[in-house]
Amino acid sequence: MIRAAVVAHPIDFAAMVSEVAHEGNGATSMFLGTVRSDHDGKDVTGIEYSAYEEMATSEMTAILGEARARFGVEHAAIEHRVGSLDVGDISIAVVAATPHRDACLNAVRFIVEATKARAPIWKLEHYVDGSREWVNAGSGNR
Amino acid sequence: MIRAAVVAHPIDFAAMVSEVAHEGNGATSMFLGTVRSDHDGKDVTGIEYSAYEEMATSEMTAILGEARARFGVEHAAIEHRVGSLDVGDISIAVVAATPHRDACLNAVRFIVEATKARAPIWKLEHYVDGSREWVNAGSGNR
Amino acid sequence: MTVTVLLFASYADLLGRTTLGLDLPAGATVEHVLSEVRLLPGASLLPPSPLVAVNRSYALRTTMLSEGDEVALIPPVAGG
Amino acid sequence: MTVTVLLFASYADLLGRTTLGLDLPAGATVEHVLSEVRLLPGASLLPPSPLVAVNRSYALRTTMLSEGDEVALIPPVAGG
Repeated sequence: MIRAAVVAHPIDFAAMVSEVAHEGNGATSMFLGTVRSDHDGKDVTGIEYSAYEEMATSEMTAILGEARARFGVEHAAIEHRVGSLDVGDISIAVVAATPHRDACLNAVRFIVEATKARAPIWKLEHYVDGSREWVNAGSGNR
Repeated sequence: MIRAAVVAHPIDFAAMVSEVAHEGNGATSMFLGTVRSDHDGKDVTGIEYSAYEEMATSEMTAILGEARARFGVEHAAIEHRVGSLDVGDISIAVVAATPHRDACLNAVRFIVEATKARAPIWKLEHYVDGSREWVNAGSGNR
Repeated sequence: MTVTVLLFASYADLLGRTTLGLDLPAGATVEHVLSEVRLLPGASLLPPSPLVAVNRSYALRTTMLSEGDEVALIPPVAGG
Repeated sequence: MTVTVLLFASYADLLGRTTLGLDLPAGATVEHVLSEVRLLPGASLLPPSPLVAVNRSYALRTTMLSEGDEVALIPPVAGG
């Protein structure tokens, strides 16, 4: 199974790990992105994530398909959250399970990087001083 | 915090993710090893893991220290389970959290590979036909 | 023909709207949509070559449009 | 001096035991321990150069031992 979703509720990463479990898999890899308390030296109070949801879902689904073709990953899931997130909240979760470890480690990195590069998702950071700013990918949010 | 342990109970990976959480971290990476239903074409019913526990703990603690030096990882944990595991059970969990994603992705891979290469831990596989065999690292268990 | 233009995030802020209906001549391309959008108040701050998606796939400026297409201007993405 | 030898996994199976006390001359090295272990029944199936740890750190065959040291023969590891 592969599954990609944009969600408006807190991400349950443990459920996603269960979802990719399969008795033929010996390795599971996961990545979580969380809201940090600072960005380029500014104190962050929260992030408002928004997305072009239908396209983000189809783009992430395509990325999972590419991961299957490149790494042989048959069990993978990705969820990206939208809405108002506080510091520490999970914004993205990627999980992949494979028979051996190299494939899932490589696949998770690929899926995370491709999603950050291609999925139409944006974040508006809120700072302690009350200001807000649209974050530009590449401006320190790796 | 860094923490390494050999445990005789089921591994609670969600608790480990909470353990490495810190408001300055924007990225968390995790690896789980699970018992597969087959090994080199033989049907596996379970694995008996054993360890030189004190040395495995100190070797894994040293590996986490090396990950800190190499990748700047301040929050990481590893647990390796011993005893009788069934297919699907988690044998090893590695989690690391860092401000940015590259460090934790690289660190988890390093910690997993170093642990497999250096920690004095062994596995006795039980097969459907009733036979048992000590698994030799490198013989297909990557 | 009619196409729907979607605006998101910083572009929606710049233009003060999230959607826009456009009536275009047959054979119009993404370039035509961009030309129309640039006539809107606030559009001077759009980058020279914004990313565009047609029907939820990234598209070129020369991509031909059809009746009912959904054309989205995609600000620099920042997911993750 | 006395050292404790620990055997694990396949080596414990081969030698039919998990621990062994050895009385060695002062200045003895890991090599001496290996020589003694090779006298045990079943030891012919040990590899020519097994990994050894002294006091929970990997050690060389030339590592000198002290009273009370814990010397472990480490079969090929297979954790993970």
